[in-house]
Amino acid sequence: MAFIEIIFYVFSSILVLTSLGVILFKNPVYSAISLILSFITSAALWLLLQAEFLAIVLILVYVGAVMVLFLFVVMMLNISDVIRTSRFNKIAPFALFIGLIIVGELITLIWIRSDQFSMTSSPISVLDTSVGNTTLLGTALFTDYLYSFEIAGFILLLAIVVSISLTLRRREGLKRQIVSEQVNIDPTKRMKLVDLKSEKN
Amino acid sequence: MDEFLTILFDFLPPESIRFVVPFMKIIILLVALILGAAFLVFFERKVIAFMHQRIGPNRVGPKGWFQSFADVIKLFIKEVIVPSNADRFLFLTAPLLSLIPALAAWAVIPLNETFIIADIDAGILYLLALTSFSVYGVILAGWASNSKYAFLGAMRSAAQMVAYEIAMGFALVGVLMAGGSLNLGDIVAAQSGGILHWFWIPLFPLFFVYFISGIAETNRHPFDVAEGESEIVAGFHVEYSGAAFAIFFLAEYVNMLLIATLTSIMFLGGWESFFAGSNYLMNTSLEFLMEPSILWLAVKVSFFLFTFFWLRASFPRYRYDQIMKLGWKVLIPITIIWIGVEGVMFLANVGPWKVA
Amino acid sequence: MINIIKPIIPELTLAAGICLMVLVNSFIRTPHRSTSQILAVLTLVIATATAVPLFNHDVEILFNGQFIIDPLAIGLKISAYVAVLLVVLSTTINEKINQSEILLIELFATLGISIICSAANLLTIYLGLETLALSLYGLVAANKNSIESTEAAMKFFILGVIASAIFLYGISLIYGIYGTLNINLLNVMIVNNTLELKIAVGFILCGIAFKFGAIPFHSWVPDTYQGASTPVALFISTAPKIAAFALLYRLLIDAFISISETWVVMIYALGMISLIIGNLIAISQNNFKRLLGYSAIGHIGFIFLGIATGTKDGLESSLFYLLIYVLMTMVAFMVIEVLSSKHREVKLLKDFKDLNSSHPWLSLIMLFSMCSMIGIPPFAGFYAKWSVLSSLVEANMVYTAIIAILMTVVAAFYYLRVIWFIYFEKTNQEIGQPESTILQKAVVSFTGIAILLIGLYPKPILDFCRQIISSNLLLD
Amino acid sequence: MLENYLPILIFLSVALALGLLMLSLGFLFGRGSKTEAKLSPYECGFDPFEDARIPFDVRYYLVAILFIIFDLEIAFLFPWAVSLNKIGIAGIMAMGIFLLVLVIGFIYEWKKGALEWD
Repeated sequence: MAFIEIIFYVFSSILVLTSLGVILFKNPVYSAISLILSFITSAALWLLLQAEFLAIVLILVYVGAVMVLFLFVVMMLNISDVIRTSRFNKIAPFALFIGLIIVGELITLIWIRSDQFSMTSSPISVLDTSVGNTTLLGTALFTDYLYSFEIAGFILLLAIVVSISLTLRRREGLKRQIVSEQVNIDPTKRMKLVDLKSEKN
Repeated sequence: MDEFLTILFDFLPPESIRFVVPFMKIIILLVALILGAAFLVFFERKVIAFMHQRIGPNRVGPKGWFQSFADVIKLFIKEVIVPSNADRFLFLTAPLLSLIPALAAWAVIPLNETFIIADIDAGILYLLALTSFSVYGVILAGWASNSKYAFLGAMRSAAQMVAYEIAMGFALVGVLMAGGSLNLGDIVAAQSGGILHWFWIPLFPLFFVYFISGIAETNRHPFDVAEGESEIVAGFHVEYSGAAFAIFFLAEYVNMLLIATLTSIMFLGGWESFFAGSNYLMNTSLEFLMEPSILWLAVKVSFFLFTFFWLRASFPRYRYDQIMKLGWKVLIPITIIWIGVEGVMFLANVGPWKVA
Repeated sequence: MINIIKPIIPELTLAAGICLMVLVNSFIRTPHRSTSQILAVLTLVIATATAVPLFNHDVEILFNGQFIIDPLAIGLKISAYVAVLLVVLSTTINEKINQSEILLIELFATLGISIICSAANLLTIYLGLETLALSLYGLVAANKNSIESTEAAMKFFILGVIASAIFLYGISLIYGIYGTLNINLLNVMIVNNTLELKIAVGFILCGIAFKFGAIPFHSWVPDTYQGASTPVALFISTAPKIAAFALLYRLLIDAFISISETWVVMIYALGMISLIIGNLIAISQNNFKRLLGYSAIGHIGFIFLGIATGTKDGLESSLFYLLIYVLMTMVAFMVIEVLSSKHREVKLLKDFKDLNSSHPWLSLIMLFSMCSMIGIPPFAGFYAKWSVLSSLVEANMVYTAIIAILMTVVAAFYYLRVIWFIYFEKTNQEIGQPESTILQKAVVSFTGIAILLIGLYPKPILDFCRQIISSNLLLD
Repeated sequence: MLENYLPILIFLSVALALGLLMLSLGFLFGRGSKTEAKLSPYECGFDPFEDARIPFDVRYYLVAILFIIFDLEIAFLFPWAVSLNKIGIAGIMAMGIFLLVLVIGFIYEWKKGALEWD
């Protein structure tokens, strides 16, 4: 299927370019947008691997939620300051070194040892395509991976507790609307009829 | 539809058919959407005028019917101003980012049993992902404009959309539990039958929550603090003019159409007839009323669109803290409770779901 | 049903305690420390009490190969619970930071430690690791008003996520090669030592080394020890180290034992560097908490050397060393915690000047801790060092043992400096009257004396370690 | 399965093309003079004093973080809802516990005032 290959190469080149954009753009907002784009293209690549549910959840969670937070943070920065104090060049050689190591490893893995990968059965053939991808995942997640799933619940609870305890500051002297008080007002307490004696000449 | 298009483009090489047929369907849908959006603007003004006891637009064309086209032409011959401090590239990208998800969401929406552009398994998930993506148009428009009003509007809108998206997502989970599938066609199929078989009865709270959060997601009245004229001029699109503004405008109306259609499909049985399975109409001359048809969908969608205008004409704008309160403290608890109720109903085997 | 529930009762207790504490924290406007503390203590006591009878439970793998119960898991869990219990008991109230939330997050961390201890699947290990790491980030940053603490949290967080990313990358390589995350299956499947396996193990080892704080993954240790508030530093320096040992054991022994020749070299290198550099840098420190941070690195070096022998004996002595180290460092931090008041924190070495004349009992306990860290008999630290050194010698690593002894001499220098400040430096500056409760003093005294008692009679703890390690059938 | 996603790809490209077309039409037909006042940001007739990109309340971040958490929860609920028939009572109970834990978190948010907006 040549068409799929074309699509794959198009998306992977976009992915590589946008990932480069994340680190090369001086303006952090552009970096964040590159990151969003790279998430979208990786979602497309996952789709090519038949991981339908995960691909869309990648967009839903990372693009739809995580990157919104990133943009919130990045937009608050004073852009001109950030660009001036960019320390990219100091870290670059080290990062390049690590990156090269990882690339080298991947190449060795894929190139030299590619014959070994045939021993793991290809996941696509195993899938029962009559049931949706999501249903299959759900069936596995809530039975076989029950323990991990509940741990995930506690990690989310922990995230709630930690984020609130770290960011929430109660400001003093604020007036809040308390609906129940507004609704339960007793009119006789709010209004008082006063008899005023008319002035006499 | 597919067969017709396949025959129509028979002269093309067979490999290209799978590109051309969806392409033509997309074009047909887009034309319908744009025309729909145009008339929607007109109807909105007419409906609100009616409720205000005014006449509304009545100059362009017969009874003002071509008003929107005049507006469109006006918008396109106006200058697109890019403010000098703005980030030019993002300023022009932002409208695209709000238009593309609004349009692309229609790819998975079936309009009747056969017309659907992309019949994917994870339809609802795709919709939710695109809805969450649409927040970027607003945020980036606000940021790129480099104007305080725009920025404030964008931030307000982002926080608001974020809050209502959760309620929306939970409501969708309820629909999924009832429908047992992520595919919108399957969900309609699960509701087959008359008005009493549709999900709006067992899922009434979710129906309510979904429509309200739909209104909030589209930044429509009474949740339109992102562009509250009296507070922050026009919010995130204060700096936009001409065609760039027109794109935001189109996206907003297409989104309204989308929410109305989705609500009809998920809670009101989509293209199913109100009278399907009715004993009274059986074997009478009105039997055709029992047939599912795209017209039924149109009737339902029109009702919800009318509700959009109705709400706009009836309610004052919410205050911002009230919006957040409604989203987080009313809608989300309702949906969570109802998911629990559905779980219990499922265990007790009452309700629309088929236990395998 | 009950058979599935029974092995996870300690975790369930922790989870229930956490839920209860979250609710209590949300409904009580200004939570009293005591409510949270009582709840936390109760949870930990029940968890320990339910864990102890499981010690002789049959080795079993539950939840579709994600949860293992064996003496190692239970033994480490019990040690961690007891350590956390002591930490919680010695934590003081301080209005500056929200103490009740700290206790809550510490319970979360304990849950994470529990998960790691009985993980039978790389996925569960990762989840436990993240539970622990996330709570630690929160704990370090808990002192919102202190720039030092925020900076430490920032560094810790960024290094931590990089480490867990590297760790995850290693796991994904393993999954890519073998198609499973199940540790027992991996143990069976790994037969020949291939290049990609070495790389994956290297990555995973980076994650482990980060958790321990071994050089070159150490830079968060001194910063967090210094930046975090004392109760938090006390927590971080103790229980998570036990989790790190569980992590190391589950991965390197349970999964990768058949390629031990690969990771033994790496562990040896890490241990050697940590031992030498950690102790050398510690000499020049003037901040006591920072000094403890570097000394921790040195101790980790010792522990790693014990593991690097690759023998069962070495593992036992490493575990023994670890437990003793946890105890010693706990005492040191507890003394600072007890001495500090709301207004001033004792952290610099010169704050200890002439401590003896004002607080002779606390000084004595600090003396116990320091002597034990040096390895002076009859304190527990001596036996810990001695057992590691003897297993080194038995494994024909005599030169390593000599270097380790040399480094102990170096370490003695800075520990003795602390003692010098306490007993022989004179100062006019009064150390304020501490606001500690009787309970806290009792806990400090108890742990301090425990160092001495274990030193005099180390057999129970040694047997405990031996029983834990030898229960594992995979070891030769 | 992939076949079904091809129309979406086409749709995305068409939507992008439509947007670009509209923008370029606007630039093509919309002519006007550009003056300094016209190009300045909208601000009540004054020149803006400072950059519009100002720091704002930490509350927005908190909302964004809570949103991520709930979004993840929804991501877990989706596969659960469609596999209800297959996972049986145990699966439903599993989600019950998961939801209970998160409802406790939600109560915590509520009572701590993280959902207040002032």
